[in-house]
Amino acid sequence: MDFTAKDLQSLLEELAQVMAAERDNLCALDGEIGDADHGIAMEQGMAAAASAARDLAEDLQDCSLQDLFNAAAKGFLNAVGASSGPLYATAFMRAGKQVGPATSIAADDLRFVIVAMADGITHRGKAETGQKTMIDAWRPAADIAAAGGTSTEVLAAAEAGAASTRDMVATLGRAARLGDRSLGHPDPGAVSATMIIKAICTRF
Amino acid sequence: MDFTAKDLQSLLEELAQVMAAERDNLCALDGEIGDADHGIAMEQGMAAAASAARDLAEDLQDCSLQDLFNAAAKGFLNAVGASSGPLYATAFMRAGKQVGPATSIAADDLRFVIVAMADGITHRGKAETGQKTMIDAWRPAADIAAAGGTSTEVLAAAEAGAASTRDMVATLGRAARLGDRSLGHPDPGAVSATMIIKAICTRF
Amino acid sequence: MDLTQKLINAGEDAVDEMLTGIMAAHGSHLWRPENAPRAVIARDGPRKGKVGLIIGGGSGHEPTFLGFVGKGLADAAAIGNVFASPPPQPVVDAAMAVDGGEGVLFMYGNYAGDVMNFDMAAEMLELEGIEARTVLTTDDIASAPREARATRRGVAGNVFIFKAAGAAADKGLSLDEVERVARHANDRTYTMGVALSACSLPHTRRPNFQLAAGEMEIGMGIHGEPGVRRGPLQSANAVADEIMDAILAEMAARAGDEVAVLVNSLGSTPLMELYILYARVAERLGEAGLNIHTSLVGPYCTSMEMAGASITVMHLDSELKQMLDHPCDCAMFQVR
Amino acid sequence: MDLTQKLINAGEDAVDEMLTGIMAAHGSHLWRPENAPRAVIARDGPRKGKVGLIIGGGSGHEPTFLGFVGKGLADAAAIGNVFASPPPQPVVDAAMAVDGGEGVLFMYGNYAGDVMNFDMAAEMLELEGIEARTVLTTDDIASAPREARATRRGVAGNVFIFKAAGAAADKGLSLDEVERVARHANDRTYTMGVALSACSLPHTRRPNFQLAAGEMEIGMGIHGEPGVRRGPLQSANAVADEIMDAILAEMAARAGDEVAVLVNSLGSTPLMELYILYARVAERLGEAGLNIHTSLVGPYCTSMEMAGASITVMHLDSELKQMLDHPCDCAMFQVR
Ligand SMILES: Nc1ncnc2c1ncn2[C@@H]1O[C@H](COP(=O)(O)OP(=O)(O)O)[C@@H](O)[C@H]1O
Ligand SMILES: Nc1ncnc2c1ncn2[C@@H]1O[C@H](COP(=O)(O)OP(=O)(O)O)[C@@H](O)[C@H]1O
Ligand SMILES: [Mg+2]
Ligand SMILES: [Mg+2]
Ligand SMILES: [Mg+2]
Ligand SMILES: [Mg+2]
Repeated sequence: MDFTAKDLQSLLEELAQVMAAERDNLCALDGEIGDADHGIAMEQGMAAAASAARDLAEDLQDCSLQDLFNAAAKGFLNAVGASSGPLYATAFMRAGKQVGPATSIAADDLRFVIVAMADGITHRGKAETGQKTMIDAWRPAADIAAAGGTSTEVLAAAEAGAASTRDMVATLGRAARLGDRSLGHPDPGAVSATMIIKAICTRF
Repeated sequence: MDFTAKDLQSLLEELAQVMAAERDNLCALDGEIGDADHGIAMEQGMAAAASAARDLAEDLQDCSLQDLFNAAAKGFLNAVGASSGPLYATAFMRAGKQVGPATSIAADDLRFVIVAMADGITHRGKAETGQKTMIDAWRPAADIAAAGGTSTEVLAAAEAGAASTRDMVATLGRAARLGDRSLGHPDPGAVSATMIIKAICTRF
Repeated sequence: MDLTQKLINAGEDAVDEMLTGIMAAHGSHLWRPENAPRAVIARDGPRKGKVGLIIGGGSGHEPTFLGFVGKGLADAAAIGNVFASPPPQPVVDAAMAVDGGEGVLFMYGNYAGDVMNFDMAAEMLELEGIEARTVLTTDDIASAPREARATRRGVAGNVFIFKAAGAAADKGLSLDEVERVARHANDRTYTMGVALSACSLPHTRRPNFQLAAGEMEIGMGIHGEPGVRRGPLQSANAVADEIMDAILAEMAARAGDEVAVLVNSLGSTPLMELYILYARVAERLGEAGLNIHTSLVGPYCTSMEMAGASITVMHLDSELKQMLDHPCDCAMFQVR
Repeated sequence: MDLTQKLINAGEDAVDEMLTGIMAAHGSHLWRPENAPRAVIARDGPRKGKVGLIIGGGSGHEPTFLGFVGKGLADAAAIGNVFASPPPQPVVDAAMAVDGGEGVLFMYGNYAGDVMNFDMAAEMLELEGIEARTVLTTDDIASAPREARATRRGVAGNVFIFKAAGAAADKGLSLDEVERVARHANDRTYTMGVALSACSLPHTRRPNFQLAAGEMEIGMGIHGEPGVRRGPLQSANAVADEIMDAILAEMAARAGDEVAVLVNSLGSTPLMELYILYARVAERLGEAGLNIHTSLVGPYCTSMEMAGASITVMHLDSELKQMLDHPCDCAMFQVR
């Protein structure tokens, strides 16, 4: 099965919907240890990403997956800023680089999209696992994906990683100033990351 | 029975206590139709009046009732300002004029103190009955007092007057801008007035 | 019921401790006569041959009143307890301190308590041979119908009205003329506000009225006195429109006329919301063909921590424009 | 749960509508390049041969940041969504608009998001041949121990730190020198705050944290990030003492040294409470033998309608004093 430019568009539309639906939950999670806006950033970012991709596809016949990922990156970044903006913009750009100027890839290659996105986030944010950030979902998912795990295993790794942030003391990002007070609350970025990984995993 | 300078001091001390105890209730009443501070004004005013009288009595052997009333007037006014300040300062000054430089009066002459206080309040505030002010308690009480009613009758008139303010539309003071919305709430100044009248009435 | 969240010490000390802080922070602008701690006087401004302008009223409206004391604006402010007129004595103290031999003008919002206390002060000053006149501010158009303008409350429009009178006095005009300018300024100033939450007195720390979530009080007074009606909380644009409709109708200005605008926070409404309101106000004034000469946006006349905002428009003419543009240098307000 | 009481239109339009209002009210101080609505530029100030100072960050802290744009202070501000760093583009737009050929300095509070976005902007500007350096503000002493000063948050001390850097740039100093002054100013600025209530984002209109009545959060961030601990609400003097103890201990000043002081409202804490705090702060500084050269009291760096206050002390030396005294003329802040 192939993953086409159309499929990427529909993936982005789905992410926009998911984030809109989860906005208030993500904000509430961010309120516990951060500044209560993560849901808004993800909603606006994914909406802008989807709409940038839609606009591009309308303008440009046969646009490549890379073109779409780059448009999504720019759309997300410019709509949002915040921490999520640079992190997901870089993730999308790396995903674009990964898939290159093709108009479709084998669906199974989506595992490398996950790896590329995780690498982009690490590049931009310099986070390591255990610091209570979205990388605690992305990195284990990427590791399993790179090692050839099934999409079910990839998603399970992301979910376990996100869940494990509950017991971490944050050392990066806004929550890092909390010390022990960040214990007991999952990282909102890790939670939204699992939603993105889940949407990708249903496609391979 | 006589009403002496000592009795006036104890009357003022009692009023200070009553107003302190009723402060929050009077503030709540004022909150409904005014600015929620009437209890504070009455508490501070009566405390200052009592303390000014106390100070004077300590300084001046054999001070007259008029001296004490004047000291109370000044103390109340300077501590409070607001609407209550000028009204009760004028009331106390008129009471002082009424009793004159005597060190005691016949207790029954307290009825004329009530009349003088009511007149002072009318002089300063130009209120007529029916406008939903403290004068709706003071005027009927003064009328009965002037006509020779018993202290029980005087107090009953004050209480009936204060109660009647509930059904009045305010036309003077802060509440005057409310129109019909002042209906259903008693006037805080009329309520505190009955407390003063009651304290005087127990003394004749 | 829970006490409201305030950073104070004892409630009864709040006003005096605030004044201690203000004098410590603004000693270069303000001083207090010995034995008159509630009379706050401008260091620069009062002088021989100049009419003295004395403003005042209850505390809790900061920067109104004492923030507007300074060269080019008020010579002094008399400070009352929270939401309570000052007694006559600090008014007298202030007048004695600033009298320049040409008489003094009292200006304050039209409230029964203030009128009684300032009038007593004027009587006391007469005995001292100082002529004191009074101009009440009555800019709150929600507080009485147009026919009863003289009974209206004075609210945030104070800042423009005081400013005009202060400039007139600073320019050396006579008491007659300063009074005329003050009345003229008041006649052409229109304010209306909405409240979104209560405030609380430091003594009681109880909300001074109850307002349910999702409701607002239209025409709320600056002491938490109930307004003209309660209704569901509207959008910023709808609120601005309702207020501007009322103001524009009364003001009856002609296209090309100039105005001064104040979008004022009652306390806890932040700049973000004020500027959102301002955007709509400017749009409405533009549609009416009116030109904005002066804009103020911020907390100018507050009710401590009350949420809400008011909009003031002063209908300028060349004289008022000149008065607003006249420089002033106050503790909390400057025009250059 | 009830929505919070805000005077806004649609939550997602709040920032842009606020900017519309600000541009309408302050058009004589500020402009925006066409197609760069989130880059706010000083009309007077940017010029050839001068280092450009660009500040910025999330919205919701007004008058921080854009209120400090103007001659003698910042040349431009890049405006983010509420509590969200601006993306790189408006930072780039601002830098292109103010570049005077001597490079630009970015200054903003130390938050992960801001660092990533401004760093991306710096990379983009490199391609345009514009050198961009960065000085992060880290004045919030409650946000990390002294040894980890570089990881601390930037909060209300911004106003003094930006002011010093803006003066250095306005005096025509080189990029090296402006950067040095900025770092020096940051090194000597200490802030700590308490929160007494939550604020809420315009989008969600839900309190962004829960704080029970009678409690306060010590060391609260200006985005509602939890502070160092929660405790019972104390008196103003006790709060001022706790903060001043911490600041004085870190500052290690000598008797006779001079300081600048800011008592800042996080939003809904009114002037009355700020001046009560100020009275105690001045007392404590006096006891330590320190002289107050500059005082600011008011809402300078807010979290929308959050209740609470912060105290900032800048430990002056002759250079910093000169920089704070240098005139500036911004939309919402002036020094003459
Ligand atoms: N350096 C980083 N690397 C990876 N993820 C990060 C980093 N810093 C922050 N994050 C993630 O960003 C999330 C917060 O995003 P968001 O609320 O949108 O931004 P902000 O913190 O600017 O308000 C955190 O929950 C965390 O997962
Ligand atoms: N002109 C007046 N004559 C008589 N009583 C008045 C007048 N104006 C106001 N009052 C009384 O004053 C009371 C309010 O007093 P207070 O709350 O202390 O003053 P303020 O209105 O200045 O806050 C009212 O309830 C009313 O009874
Ligand atoms: Mg966040
Ligand atoms: Mg009252
Ligand atoms: Mg009052
Ligand atoms: Mg944020």
